[in-house]
Amino acid sequence: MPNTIYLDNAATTKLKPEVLDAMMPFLTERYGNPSSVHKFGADCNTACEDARRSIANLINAKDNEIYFTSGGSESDNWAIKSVAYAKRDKGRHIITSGIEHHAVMETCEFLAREGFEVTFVGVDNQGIIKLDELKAAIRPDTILISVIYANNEIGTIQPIKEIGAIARSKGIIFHTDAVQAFGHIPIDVEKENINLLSASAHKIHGPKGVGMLYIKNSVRLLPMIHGGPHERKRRAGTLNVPGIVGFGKAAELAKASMEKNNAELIKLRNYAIDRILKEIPYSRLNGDRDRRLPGNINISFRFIEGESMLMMVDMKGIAASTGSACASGSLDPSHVLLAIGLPHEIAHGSIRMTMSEFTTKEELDHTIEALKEVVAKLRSMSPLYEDAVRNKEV
Amino acid sequence: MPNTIYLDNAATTKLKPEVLDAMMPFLTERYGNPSSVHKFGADCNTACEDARRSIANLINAKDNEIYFTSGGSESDNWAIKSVAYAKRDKGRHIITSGIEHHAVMETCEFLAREGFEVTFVGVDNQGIIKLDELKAAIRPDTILISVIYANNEIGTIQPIKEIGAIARSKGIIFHTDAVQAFGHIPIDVEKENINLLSASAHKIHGPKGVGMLYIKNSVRLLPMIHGGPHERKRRAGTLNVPGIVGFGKAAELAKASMEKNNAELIKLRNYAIDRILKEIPYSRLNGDRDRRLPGNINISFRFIEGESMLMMVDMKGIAASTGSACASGSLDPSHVLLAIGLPHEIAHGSIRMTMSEFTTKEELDHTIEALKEVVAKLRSMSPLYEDAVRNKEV
Amino acid sequence: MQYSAKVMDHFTNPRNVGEIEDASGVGTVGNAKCGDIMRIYLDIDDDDIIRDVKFKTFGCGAAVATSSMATELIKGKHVNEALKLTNRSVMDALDGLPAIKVHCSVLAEEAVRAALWDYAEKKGIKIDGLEKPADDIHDGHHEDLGECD
Amino acid sequence: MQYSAKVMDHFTNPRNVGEIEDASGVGTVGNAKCGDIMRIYLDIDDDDIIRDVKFKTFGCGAAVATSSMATELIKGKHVNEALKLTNRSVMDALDGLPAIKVHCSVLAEEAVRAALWDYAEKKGIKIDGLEKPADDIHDGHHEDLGECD
Ligand SMILES: Cc1ncc(COP(=O)(O)O)c(C=O)c1O
Ligand SMILES: Cc1ncc(COP(=O)(O)O)c(C=O)c1O
Repeated sequence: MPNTIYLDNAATTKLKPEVLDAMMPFLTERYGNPSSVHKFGADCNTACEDARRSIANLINAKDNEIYFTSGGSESDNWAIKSVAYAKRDKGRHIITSGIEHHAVMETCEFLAREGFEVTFVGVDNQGIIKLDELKAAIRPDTILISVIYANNEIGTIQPIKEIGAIARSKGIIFHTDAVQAFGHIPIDVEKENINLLSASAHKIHGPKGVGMLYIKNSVRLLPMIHGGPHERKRRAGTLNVPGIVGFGKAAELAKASMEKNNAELIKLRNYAIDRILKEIPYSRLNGDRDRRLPGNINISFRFIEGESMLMMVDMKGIAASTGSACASGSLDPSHVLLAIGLPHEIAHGSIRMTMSEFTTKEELDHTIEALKEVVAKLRSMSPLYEDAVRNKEV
Repeated sequence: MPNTIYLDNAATTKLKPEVLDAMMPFLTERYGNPSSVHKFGADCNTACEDARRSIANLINAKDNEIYFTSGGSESDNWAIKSVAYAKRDKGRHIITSGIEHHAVMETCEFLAREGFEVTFVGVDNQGIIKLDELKAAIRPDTILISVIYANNEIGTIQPIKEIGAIARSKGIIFHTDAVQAFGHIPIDVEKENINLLSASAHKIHGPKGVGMLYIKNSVRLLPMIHGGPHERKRRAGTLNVPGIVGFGKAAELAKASMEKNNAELIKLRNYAIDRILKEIPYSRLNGDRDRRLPGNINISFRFIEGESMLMMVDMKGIAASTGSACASGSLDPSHVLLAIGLPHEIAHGSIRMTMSEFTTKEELDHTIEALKEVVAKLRSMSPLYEDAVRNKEV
Repeated sequence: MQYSAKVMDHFTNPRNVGEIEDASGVGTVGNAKCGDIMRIYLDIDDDDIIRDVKFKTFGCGAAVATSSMATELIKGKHVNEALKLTNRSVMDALDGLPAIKVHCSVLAEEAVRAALWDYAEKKGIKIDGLEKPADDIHDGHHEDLGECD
Repeated sequence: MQYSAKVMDHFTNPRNVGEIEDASGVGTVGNAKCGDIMRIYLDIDDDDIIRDVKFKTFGCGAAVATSSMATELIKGKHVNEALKLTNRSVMDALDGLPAIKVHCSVLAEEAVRAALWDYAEKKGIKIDGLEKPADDIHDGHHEDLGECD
């Protein structure tokens, strides 16, 4: 697929060449199993421990608080289910937000079917969790608070430090799904009172199929995957050495360039948002303009539907994403867009464009021109637009 | 680590160059997320579906019966826990063998703590499960039989077809951990009445961090990892595209060369076993000589301990494995070696050498000479050997 | 989820997009909540032949393609022929649809029938085998239609 | 699990391996069930100086290295000095051990004390601070010693 303008970095990212270079020895000659006694395996073990350190460094954790998993979904499931089962005799109430990723939301819904009680705390129309609602939801039998660090659809950054302080003051375990935040914005698990944190390599130009769960040393967590003595007996399975090494390298690179990249990304993001809102009528920005990930643009266009928008920009070589139901295989549009108060028909008409440090202004300019054409074409085909014109609403 | 004689292929294998070649595009330019609507993602989806087909082909399954996971441990945990929880109202009794991998054994032990009952059926002194004991263990509340296809330590191949027939006749779900068998020996899930089967890519010259669970279409299995709609809503998490593509290629290559490789491997294996037993006194073969994996050699040497043996052969450039407690971080030696009736001290003195199609006769000859030296040296340092000499036992 | 080449063709170059002034019949089905609305305009002559047909659709790729194909299939046909259009025939003509998109073809069938119903009503005739569409809507702002199917 | 360079050195080139005929004292500790047995031979002169020391060990890399290091640490020492040997001092001299291998250093300490006890018994003397070793064994075939620590 040459010449694609890739604006779907929240879905997955391109492996950085330096990351692939770091992985290559472990995809070829250094193929040992880190659990083995022999040097051939031990060498791989050392490489995994180096990666663990780079990852811990990025969030001010200790090396032995990082547990490798297969990705963000596994980490979320592990964190939430293990706390639930470990604490079930103490209480069965879990608090989460209305804008979680499916990996958290469906896990909580599963637990609700298993006899736990789940409170989904709402967000305001800017997509920021309502702290007073959160506080009011806490009960004596609340065992876990799980709130997404930065939302994957609308990019809003949550008041994690405040939530951490609340959880800590009540002695409740605090998990955050930081899959979109890790390596993108600064995180400090100590200062922010985070007990458990999920991350995934493929969102930071690392490889797919590897993630981690940060488990604060004071928290005892049961394994979700039982078996061999890997990961200090907490997560069985032969270590994905190339994946882990790549994750480590990606974390290291993210740390080194985060500040500089973000200054640039925020400029580009705001430029694109301003142009779209100005040049395309009946468009709106979803999610807070400032408390949002540097690379996230999420816009709704009235009267048109997201999947067809995506397909049309795709034909112009632009890869993006939508909160429309049609695109996800479900029938309802994104629960996140509904949570910020969008009516269904506007939620269906959203498009998410997520940038990386490789995104250029030229690409954005090209994309905006494409969007203008596509939106106009789809509106000309839309019965909703026709009605609005007829009713002189537009 | 150049010049290593790698005889630890049951621990993990070298990625075949063809496998890496197949993966490379997906580690570089084709980095899309298969769930995406755009062509850039759809392209990766197609690649994953091709891999699914190659893997299904290897065991006579349908494409849509293959579910990708992060490896054998996850597959084992998923299969066993999901059946247990889905059927818990019908019954809570599980039957497994005494020679399972930790991923099955520890999962069953976890379930035992959760109120399930587990029967561990014994094996004979050749390491083959006792079918009459298995039959006798079946109760009206038995919901699952899980038996390893081929053992990872002593390589013995179990009578899976017979077990499948028993399970079927009683209407009990049958899972097999085929991590060591898949791609190594012929498997036919239909003929063998297998309902669930675990496999892992890195044991067949595929990448680490990817595996699969075969789920027969008639079996309904709950997800273990909840979240997005991946894998027909049964296993959430962004697909590890390069890993899956590599797994598919490795399966394809395994199918093509299995017959030829095995004829060669069996010859080499028997040659090595014969030489060792003849040339090193007080040695014994663990596990049945014929009903064993083509590449597996497992020998116990009396009076000496496995970890020091391993370290010494390692210094001579040979990578192998042991069932000694010291090497595993536990205090008991391999439960598999104990299950076939070895006394502890002899179990501690075992070494496992597992070959691949890349193993040569020269490497084996070199290894046997090294073993002779190392065994002699360690015996000269052994108080057990000293006692045996003094007591004229040797 | 992957679309056939035919679907992609009808999505990329939809046939018969537009409106018909003073149409013989107009039908609108679906609702914005569920993300699909289709509107079909018919121009029918005195011999009950569909001389022209146009559509407008708010919806996904499959919604656009099924609308386009449905209009192609009934254009130039007698209304009795048009009545025989089923979602199956639309899907077949498109070389199939992904499972989760089948409802779009149902919508296309319903849109045609809704437009024919409107034609019958306007003309004050009864067409055999045609019933009043259950969820024919005319403004697309039914936020209270309940669950999507 | 990774061994220090010192451990590797003492494993690769263990010092003082062997037996001493008519030793002044011999101590054997550990058991085969748990995978470690250490035997230490002492040759002690009339001034209670350890003139020579040898060992034999059945066990892992750490077991061999701790035996070797323990013999080095007591060689040429007065028995009262040798008594002061602790598992800690053996570990320190080896630049540490992986957590799961600490018991090997305990075994080495116990082996030295068992050999000293044997010396004291043979000579009919009492050495201050030395007690009868709990699990001194002399044949290494105690299959019934119960759980490994
Ligand atoms: C028989 C058996 N089952 C399960 C596993 C676990 O597989 P993985 O390491 O891919 O999790 C292994 C290998 O480690 C194995 O040999
Ligand atoms: C916020 C969030 N959580 C969890 C996940 C799941 O991560 P993974 O795809 O690595 O399983 C994702 C991405 O898909 C995400 O954006």
